[in-house]
Amino acid sequence: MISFELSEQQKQIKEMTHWFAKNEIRPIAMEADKLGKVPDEWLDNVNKMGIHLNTSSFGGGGKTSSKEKKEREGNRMGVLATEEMAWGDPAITLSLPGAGLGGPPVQSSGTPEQQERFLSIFTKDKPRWGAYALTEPEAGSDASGIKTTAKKVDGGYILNGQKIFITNGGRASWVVVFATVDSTLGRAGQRAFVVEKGTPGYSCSKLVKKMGLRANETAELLFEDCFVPDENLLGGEKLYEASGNKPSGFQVAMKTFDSTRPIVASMAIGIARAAYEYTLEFVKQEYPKSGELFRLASETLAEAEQDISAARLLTWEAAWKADQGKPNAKEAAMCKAYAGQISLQVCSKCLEILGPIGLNNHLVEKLYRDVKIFDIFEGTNEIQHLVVARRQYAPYEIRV
Amino acid sequence: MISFELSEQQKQIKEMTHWFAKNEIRPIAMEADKLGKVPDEWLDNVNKMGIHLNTSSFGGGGKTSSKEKKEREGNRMGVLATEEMAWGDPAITLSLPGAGLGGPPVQSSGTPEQQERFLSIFTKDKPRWGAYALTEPEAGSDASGIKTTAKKVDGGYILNGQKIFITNGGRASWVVVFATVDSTLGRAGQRAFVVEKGTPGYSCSKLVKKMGLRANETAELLFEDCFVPDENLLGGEKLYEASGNKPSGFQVAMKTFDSTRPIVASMAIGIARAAYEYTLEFVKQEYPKSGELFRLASETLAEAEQDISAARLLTWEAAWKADQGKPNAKEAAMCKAYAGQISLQVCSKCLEILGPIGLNNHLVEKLYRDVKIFDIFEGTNEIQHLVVARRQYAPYEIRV
Amino acid sequence: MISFHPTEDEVSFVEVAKGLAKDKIRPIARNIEQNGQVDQTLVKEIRELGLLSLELTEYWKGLELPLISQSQIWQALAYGDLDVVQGLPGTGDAASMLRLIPDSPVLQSYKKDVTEGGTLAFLDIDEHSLTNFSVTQKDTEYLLSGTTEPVRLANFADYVLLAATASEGEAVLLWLDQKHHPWEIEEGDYRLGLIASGLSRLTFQDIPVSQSQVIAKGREASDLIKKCRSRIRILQAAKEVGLMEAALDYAIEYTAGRKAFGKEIAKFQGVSFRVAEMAMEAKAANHLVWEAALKVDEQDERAEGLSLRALYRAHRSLRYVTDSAVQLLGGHGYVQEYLVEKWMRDAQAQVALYGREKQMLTKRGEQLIKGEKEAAMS
Amino acid sequence: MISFHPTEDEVSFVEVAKGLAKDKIRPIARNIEQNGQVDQTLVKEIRELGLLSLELTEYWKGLELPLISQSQIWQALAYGDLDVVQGLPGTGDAASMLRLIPDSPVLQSYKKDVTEGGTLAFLDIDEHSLTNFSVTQKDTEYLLSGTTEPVRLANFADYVLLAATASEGEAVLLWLDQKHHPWEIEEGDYRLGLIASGLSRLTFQDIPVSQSQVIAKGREASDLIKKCRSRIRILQAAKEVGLMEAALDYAIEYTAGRKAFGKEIAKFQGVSFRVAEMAMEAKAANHLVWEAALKVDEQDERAEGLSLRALYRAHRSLRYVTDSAVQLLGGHGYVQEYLVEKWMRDAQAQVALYGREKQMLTKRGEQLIKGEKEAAMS
Repeated sequence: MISFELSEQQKQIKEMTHWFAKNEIRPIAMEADKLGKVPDEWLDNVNKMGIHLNTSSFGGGGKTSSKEKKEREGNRMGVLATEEMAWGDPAITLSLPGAGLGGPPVQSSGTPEQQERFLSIFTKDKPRWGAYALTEPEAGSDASGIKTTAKKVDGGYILNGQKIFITNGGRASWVVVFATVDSTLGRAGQRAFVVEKGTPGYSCSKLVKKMGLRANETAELLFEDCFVPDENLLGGEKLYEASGNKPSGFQVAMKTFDSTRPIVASMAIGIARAAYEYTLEFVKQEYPKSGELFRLASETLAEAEQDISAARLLTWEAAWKADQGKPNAKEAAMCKAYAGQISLQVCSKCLEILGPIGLNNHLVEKLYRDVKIFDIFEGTNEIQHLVVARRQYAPYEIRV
Repeated sequence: MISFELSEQQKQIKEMTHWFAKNEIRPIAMEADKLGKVPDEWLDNVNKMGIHLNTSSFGGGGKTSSKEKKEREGNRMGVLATEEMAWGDPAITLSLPGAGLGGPPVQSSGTPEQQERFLSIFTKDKPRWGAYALTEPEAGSDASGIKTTAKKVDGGYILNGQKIFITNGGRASWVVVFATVDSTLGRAGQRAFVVEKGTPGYSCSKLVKKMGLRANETAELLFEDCFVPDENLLGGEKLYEASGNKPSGFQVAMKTFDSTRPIVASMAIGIARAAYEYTLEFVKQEYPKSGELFRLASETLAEAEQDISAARLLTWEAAWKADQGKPNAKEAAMCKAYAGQISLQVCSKCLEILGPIGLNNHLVEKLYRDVKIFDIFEGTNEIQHLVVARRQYAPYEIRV
Repeated sequence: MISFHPTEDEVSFVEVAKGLAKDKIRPIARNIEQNGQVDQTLVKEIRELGLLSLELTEYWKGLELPLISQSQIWQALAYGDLDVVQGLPGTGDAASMLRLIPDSPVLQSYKKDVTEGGTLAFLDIDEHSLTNFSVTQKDTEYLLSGTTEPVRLANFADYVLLAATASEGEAVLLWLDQKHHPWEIEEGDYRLGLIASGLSRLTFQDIPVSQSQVIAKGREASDLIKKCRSRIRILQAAKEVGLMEAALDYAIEYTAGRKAFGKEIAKFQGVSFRVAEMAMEAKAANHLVWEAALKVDEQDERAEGLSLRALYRAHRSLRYVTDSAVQLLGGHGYVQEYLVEKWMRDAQAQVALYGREKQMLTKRGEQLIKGEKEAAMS
Repeated sequence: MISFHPTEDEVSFVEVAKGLAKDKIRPIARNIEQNGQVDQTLVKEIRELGLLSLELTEYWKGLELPLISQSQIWQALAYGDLDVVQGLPGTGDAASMLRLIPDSPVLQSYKKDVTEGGTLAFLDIDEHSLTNFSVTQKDTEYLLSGTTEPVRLANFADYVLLAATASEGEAVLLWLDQKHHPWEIEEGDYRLGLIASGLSRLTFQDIPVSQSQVIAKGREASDLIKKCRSRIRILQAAKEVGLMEAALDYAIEYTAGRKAFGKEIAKFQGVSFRVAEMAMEAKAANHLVWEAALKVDEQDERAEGLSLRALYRAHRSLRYVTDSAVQLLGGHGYVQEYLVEKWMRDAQAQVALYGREKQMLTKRGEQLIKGEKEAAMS
């Protein structure tokens, strides 16, 4: 039955994350943006509470044990929780300890041993991070054009190359790095490695300043003759030998996108909703109750509200499909493109409503600066459109 | 000095054409749409008055004799006059006797003998038309992909091929036809011919029914082993030999676009303005003078008004550049793209204002049906964007 | 639990409806437009499948389906052709009112006629109608005079369900019977779209309506009208989504199959981008419609607001998607050999008929700022 | 005669301004943002070239250029960086009022100070200000109290030119001197954009202003304010066009020079299309601004309406073009190594400061429906 009602478990996670976002995250949002970092003490406390940025951790602890009986709903839980957290503050959400975007590839493609080794480090003693390094200076988020090389040597690989725009890249305990063993092989030559902090030849060359998300660390990573042992090849050699080179590093990256894009979309939605709710309150308190300004605000807020709802429903569909084990590349691209696009519009229109007053220490201006990147990272808006179009043309066997 | 004031001559032509549009064209607009043709008697009368669709005829009769003294303003006169005529009705305007879109290529590339032969036939004894045949079933308005062939034979060429979407193509006394003498030569192989009505092998295979512009004839033309004598090769052999094949038929077609696109743009503007003015009057008479509906109409009409003005100024710039003898391909593409786009929006928004009442015998619904083609013919909106982008990237020697 | 799975019943219904749409409706859509009326064979087939009584209650021999199911079915039917769907005779938009008042004594004597194929027009004279139509209370009667705005099915109607605000400001809901309340059908000139949907303006020349024809008045009537409007908005929006899907698929098939400049049109700059945008618009509108339908089915108090935003979005998306389809076909999009030019016209007629976008948006915004209830009062 | 040819004077001015923009302004724009103030060397150079007194009359030692010339010059300057241009001290937006009232006796004693570099803030408390700032008439004095909205140059201002509606509904135009009418500068927290433009809210705690400081009141004041607003709208819109051109060129250069997936970014689906769209937006805005400037110069009665639509369009286009520039640079657009992220922020701050788009549009629409004069009365 088609339904947009939350299940009990979904309601719970939503309420819990909302409570946390409202009481723990939001109060430090403006300050963290100003500082350009999330206070260490806060991170420590949060880590002790067991709050991580990790789609699986949103599951509420209980791993689904009896597959037959219970419908899988991890992806839906993930997007619900993420929207709430980002509503609190997206930069702080992205800074939460945990495997972050590095989690999904390890979880989906790692060997059991790797999963254990890399995912078990996120314990309460101190905050730790995982990271995900795909983008390179020349290639953008072009997963097929990776220039970082991995040369096979005895017992492992030697990595050389540079990665940019890596969320939590400086502080991460390990990072999933995409590299090519032979660039003439194209996608089939790609591999994913987990590189651990402290590995000789691996360094963080720079932390970049950004338009927004200033409280969240964005790093450039350098790999100079960096030896990575065989056991850190994600999924092991077998993954890449199996079924005619099909699940290459490229496939790992793409698969990751299908589950991270709805998550990124829900962050954008959370941001837009935060701006919308803030502005609605402002209008209720500061605006006249009729006349020109009132109608202006009515029209603008109604537009924002429906755009946010539409984005959310698209995201839910992508997550639902993933939970059903159905291919969701099109839906994932759609919700990402749509949410990325409208969330900026919503923030911009909210600033119009606030007027000059909105420039001075109002949350919405921060959200506006934060939100722009959501239309860019994890594949730009243009790329998402292409993904959608490709799926639309697939029945005609035309690749656009 | 930058100025958007009309010169005396410009004012005159504007007033004259407006008078004609208002008193002669507009009154039969709805009826002609219903009939699916412009009444013959009306055409006869108009022809006797010497009114033609021919950018040069808008000049008001007086050919500029002393080039040094007087600034050339034919293109500006052309767009001013066309806007007024299309404001009256675009389908009727396009049906006016004269060389139509066939005029510019004959004028710009024809030999003096050809100009005399083909342009002197538009006399007052009876209405005659010229036409322009570029588009083919497969190629769209792709001037470089022409499939119609012209095989050189003794004393002339044998044409074979099909042309579609030819304005006034069925009734035209002659038509400028683009064909290729050797498709492997690409653009260099293209030639433009003037094919006269009654030439054996040349026929009108169909008149098509359209969404709008129903009063204007749109034809499909067929060339089956159609012999065209050498003297009907536009510009003569010399034009194509000169300067290393540069001014090929392709160049003729492109050059035509630079002067016809602003004309097409001003038609779209005239249509949008007609819809806007009609709706403004309607609002003045039928709408409440305050409250929700009033504000809705205010905002919508203001948006329409500024879009129309912006489109007009872009068009004026393209025409001004042409008058100055400066390259205007970018400006011509801009005004065509912009006018084509906003004119549909304006008509659609005006229909929103009219509401259900607008469905029943109101001019605006006809304009809406008419206007859509202006975003398509003479190069689609997408093509115009490409032309603009190409000019933007030209300094970097990148061809997009 | 969040889910996008239709029920098995819905799947079956949709399959039937989509089959009809493709095999029976679309092939003759152009013909039907030329005739200005849906042909009787097709009507009969659709009626026999029960598709004309999805909204009606058992009393009216209907299936009384929830809106979420109906939305999917209408969507599937409109995939064939919107004009044809809008031209189907029967209870039309009035069905939603019949559903809300199944046992009104006024209607009892018409039951047979209505269930056996009588056609109803729903005249909803709202506060923003730009006509001189008026309902004047005179002693115990109401006097109707003036000309309405164009209304769907008015051309074919045996009965009229009239919702209006009477002279003293009180809402009233009347049942009119062509025999006893003769109206004139204005000879109209409709060329834009929905040509087969029976569009007409009706003129009433001081026609008296007695108390026996009053279905409801005052608060009761205005509550009914409000609820009815929400249902109609959703059903109309669902049809619009169906047309969007049709236009999208049509444009994809065309651009995949044709070449220009030596390559498939699909591969050109802007073309695939626009196709993606169209797909997203259709999906976004679809989901908002479904959400609104669910809320009405749940009798949620936000139902009205959600119906406003669903129809607003459907209108906007419909204009974009049908226009884009024409654009993607280029010159071919403009000629009658292909269906997209018709669909673009139908789309514009549809949005002109069913509410101004900005007005719906502003009304929704008012609810957001003032709260649903307060806004309803104001 | 319709012409797009600038005069020779304009060409010379623009050449100088564009040179400054490229060689002096842009290279240090990022620095200036960090310092929160334009550095004095640059100010001095720009002042000496006369570029800070284009709008002023001879009385104020200005060049008294027509708006069409000024528009081109500000456009050229803002091509360097909008924030820097907005942070230039001097008469700022108040210049337009000084131009309209060159010989006001109130101002005589300030002439020397103003012409030698005093900075003015223009406080235009219009009917839609969302603050508790009030101007109360008390006997022959006005009492100022409350906090204004954030205003440009307020941080650096020696004087304030205040346009407001006083308690009894009459417009009033006052000259305030920091020494005699002390205001407090609120310690603000501005992070979005135009960081160097001296944005601040000013607080007045029951400050009395005597008749000697009244430049105009009643009808005279409201006429002046209206005229002044038209001029400011155009000058601001011209600056916005300059930023658009900067962002467009920046994005073109970047996408022409970089590759992804093995080919120049410029060649990707959507990229060149967007570049064309940006170019068209910038051109459209440019022409509407020029048209409005010409109308003000001609003292045409439609000048106000045209200034509204020019600024409306400039706002809208500016948001689109600067956002697009960031988008075209991808991830690089978001980081501070490139200027586009700053420009997108500056753009949003600019449009927040200078009038809501929808409001300008609605006001213009009112003029269209009611006629310019009638709308002004209502």
